[in-house]
Amino acid sequence: MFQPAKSIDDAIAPIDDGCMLVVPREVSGVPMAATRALIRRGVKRLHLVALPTSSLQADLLIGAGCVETLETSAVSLGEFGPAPRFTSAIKSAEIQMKDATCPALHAAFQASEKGVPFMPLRGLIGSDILKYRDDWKVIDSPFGDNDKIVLLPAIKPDVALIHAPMADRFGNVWIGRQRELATMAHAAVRTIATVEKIHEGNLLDDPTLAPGTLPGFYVETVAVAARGAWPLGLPDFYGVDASHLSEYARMAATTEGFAEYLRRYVYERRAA
Amino acid sequence: MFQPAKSIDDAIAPIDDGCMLVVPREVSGVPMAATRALIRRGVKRLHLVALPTSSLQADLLIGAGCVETLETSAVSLGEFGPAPRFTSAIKSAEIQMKDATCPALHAAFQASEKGVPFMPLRGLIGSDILKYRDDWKVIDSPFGDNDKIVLLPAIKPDVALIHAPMADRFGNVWIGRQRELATMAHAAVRTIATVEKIHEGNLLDDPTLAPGTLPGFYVETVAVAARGAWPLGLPDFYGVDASHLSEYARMAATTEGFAEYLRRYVYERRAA
Amino acid sequence: MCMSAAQRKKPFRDEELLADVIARLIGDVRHVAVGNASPIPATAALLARERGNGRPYVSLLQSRKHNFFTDGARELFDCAGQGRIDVFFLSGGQIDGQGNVNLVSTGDYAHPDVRFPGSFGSAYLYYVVRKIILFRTEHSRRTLVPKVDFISAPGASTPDTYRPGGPVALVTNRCLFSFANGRFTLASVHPGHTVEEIVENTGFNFEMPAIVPETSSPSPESLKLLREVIAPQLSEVYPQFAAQVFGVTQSAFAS
Amino acid sequence: MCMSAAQRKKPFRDEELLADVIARLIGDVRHVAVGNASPIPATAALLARERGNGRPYVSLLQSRKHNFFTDGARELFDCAGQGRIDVFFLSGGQIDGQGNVNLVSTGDYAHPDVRFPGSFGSAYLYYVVRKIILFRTEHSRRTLVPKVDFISAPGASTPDTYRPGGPVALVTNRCLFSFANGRFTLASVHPGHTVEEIVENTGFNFEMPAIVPETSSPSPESLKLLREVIAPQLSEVYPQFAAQVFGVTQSAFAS
Repeated sequence: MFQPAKSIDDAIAPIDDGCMLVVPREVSGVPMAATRALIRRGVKRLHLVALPTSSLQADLLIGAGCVETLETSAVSLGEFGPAPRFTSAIKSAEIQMKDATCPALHAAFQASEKGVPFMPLRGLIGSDILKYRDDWKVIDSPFGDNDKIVLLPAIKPDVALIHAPMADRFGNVWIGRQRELATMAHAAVRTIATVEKIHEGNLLDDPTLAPGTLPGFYVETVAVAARGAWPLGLPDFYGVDASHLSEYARMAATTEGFAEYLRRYVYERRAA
Repeated sequence: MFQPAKSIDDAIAPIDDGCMLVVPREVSGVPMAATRALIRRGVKRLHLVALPTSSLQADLLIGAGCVETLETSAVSLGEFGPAPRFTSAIKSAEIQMKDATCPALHAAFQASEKGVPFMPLRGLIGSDILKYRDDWKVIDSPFGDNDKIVLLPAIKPDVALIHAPMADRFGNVWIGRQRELATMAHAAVRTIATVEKIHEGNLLDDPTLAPGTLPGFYVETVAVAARGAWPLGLPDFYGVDASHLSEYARMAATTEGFAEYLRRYVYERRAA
Repeated sequence: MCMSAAQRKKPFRDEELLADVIARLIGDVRHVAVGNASPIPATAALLARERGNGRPYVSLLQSRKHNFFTDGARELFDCAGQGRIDVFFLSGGQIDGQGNVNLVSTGDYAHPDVRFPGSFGSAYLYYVVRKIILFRTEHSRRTLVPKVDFISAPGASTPDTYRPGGPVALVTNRCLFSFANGRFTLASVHPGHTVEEIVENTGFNFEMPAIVPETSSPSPESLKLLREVIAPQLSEVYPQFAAQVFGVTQSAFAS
Repeated sequence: MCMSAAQRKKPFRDEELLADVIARLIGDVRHVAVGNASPIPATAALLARERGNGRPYVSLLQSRKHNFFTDGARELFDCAGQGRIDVFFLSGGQIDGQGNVNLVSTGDYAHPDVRFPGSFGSAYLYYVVRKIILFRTEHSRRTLVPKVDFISAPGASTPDTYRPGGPVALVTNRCLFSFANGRFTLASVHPGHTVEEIVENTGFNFEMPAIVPETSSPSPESLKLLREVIAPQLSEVYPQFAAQVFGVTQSAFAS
């Protein structure tokens, strides 16, 4: 039977150097505790896909030197300004950037979810994003008359890393409305979830909880990480820690400040 | 503000003769009360799409002469045997049949949901279903090497007709795990829902109910129909009425028996 | 299914034997799914799970309790497309020697002699699920034919077609065929049946070893599991089957 | 945004004027969605809803309370593709006179001078949402340029490209431009600003009527709605904005 991992460190063990890792957008339940554990472990050369955008998580991983390729639609600290390590890494060409647009990433994950090699999408034509993506193809739709449409290749990550309110002892994870977490899990080879707590009983047996549940057969490991999204929020559970994000934005503006942030908040395992 | 319909008859008013109507599979919450109301009203020439299969509902509509074209993957009474009016109508060529396979229908609805003209799907090649569907195209995948794949055109119904456990006064409908009802609603121009009851309060405000809720902006009308799926079941709420389905299978085996069934259970508005 | 005098003497019912045969075919896998109107495969899958202490996952598509899908009716197919469904079951109004299945009609498609319900998910799942177990209780020249009238799903595909999956076996009320390299081979004959009877009642050609073994009977442990543990679980989805085969009655409001 | 001496005398803040202008541009529609980091468009959409007695639906994508989507982060885009989103807002690090927006970088793409966050959903929504309102507070030759360095999303498309939607207006801290036939037209100048100043600070060419009206100021009723009803709603998603503009403080655990 399914067993929760003993620790966050155990849970993230399958995230190998060089693997393709998908993480969710900044408001969907971001596994920040697991991200700090990954940085402490010194993961390298990640092909990081943020579905479809990211904030602190991508910035931290980039700044800590864990990322070789980044595929996303935007990285920003939102109200707290630009993502400084992302911006700096792009300008100094330290990472390879695959610029996308949100629905293209969603569609590429849906392609893997459906087991098809590609997904069509409207828009895109005439955008320079398309110009720089030689992996995206334009065809004439066979259902139209001179009707061009873009085909996006499926994205099949090695690992999806998510954070959610709870999981049960069968590996079922309650994701609520954040259904992109399910799409990520369907598309990925393996899914690793951190959760706020373990739910006693089977989530799928409860008619009101089942609709928001990711079934356990998609889930490789679950580890408990209370306030595991901190300093980001977890929808319906806790909000963002605005003062911490301000502090991050200020510290990460310089290489030295970022190193100090890592020392203080990542390597010393300090949390909220 | 959104107002529930005064009656089932009012709710089904937008279902015009000749329209493309999509209905859900036999275990997903079938609007049987609304189906009987449609038959009483004498709707004609429907292009009925059952996503992806049907049982009593399609058989009744076909037997009552409401259907011109049927697009589905199977019609059967399951344990209660073949669907007699469907079988008879096909053999006498009274309806036009567009045979499909379940995932092809799901994919065609997802195409409309995504606003794309088609969706690719594996399988199908070498099946006679494809041979008889000249609206399905086979292309060489531009991402493969001599890799043939089928493209299915989007299905965009005029109306989706569903039955669900509850709706609120904002038009939000709780569909639970039956997410194909959401896909139907996303794909259709209009959605009409019958529900067991009205939920006081806003379904989207409840974190445990929201994940199973179809948002009101997809919903044209809601009407209350208690035990509205009878004699079929509603998942988590009530099971099928097996003795009634046996009776139906027996009566519908002949034209005369079916006419008597209609008289007794449809025209006289008799319910459970 | 009709019971012969010989069968009546056996300490198990035909359905129990077939479920036991299929449970062994399932083997050690992660996820078995069972589609519409398949009570015996459902019984087999639940039996395999009981024997495996909860492995494999068993998804009965028409069930509420034995259904792990939460992304709607398409999730089975998506999941299969991802390679996450290891075993599925298909039947056919006709099945031919090349493993083609017909769930649509006999005679001319536009003016059929017999119309079956339809292809369900066969034209997809037959291609992408690694192990498809064909199942048809009625073993006759009417059902097992030289060539199906309508190919709902083909037994094999050309190299330019994506096809990681396909048929591995065919279970009937008389015997078990294995399937490989585009042909059926008679693997075992059920107790009370004979090779001659199978040749006589099969419309297609098949391979056959010099000595054809008899299908193993279900063990007392398996029969106990079937009757005491599995049967009550079945009554939610297959009330008539559970009642007829195991004498289990459905609760008024199965949910 | 910096306040000039002239602005200080006005009975409203710049943000209030801009929200009011945008609320009028929204018009009578069914569904307005607001993306990331767009506090003024969010304010405008909520104002339009208050004035319309609950119409239009307003979806703030980063909000829990003002978010009607339940099919995950893709639903906005699917919904827009279905034609169900009537109004959306886009900004740009650069916007040019053809309505092209740049959310990626300036200079050479491989070695940029300035890197912006990225294109978000612009390369899709700009095509399929009927009314796109461009919004950029900073009105300067740095932001409003003759030609963007990177086209995140183009202002117009060739006939063989599916394009039911596109830009209808551009709102800045100095003025309102309308957009039609591939060009901007100066529609009104905000109180305290002049046509000359706009010409001087705009890097692209635009059309201009002989007499350019002044942008209407928000009515006392609108200001009251903004300050008393809308501001508290904003603090969930835009705590800093709500605090700075309206003096509303965030609760410790906004949910």
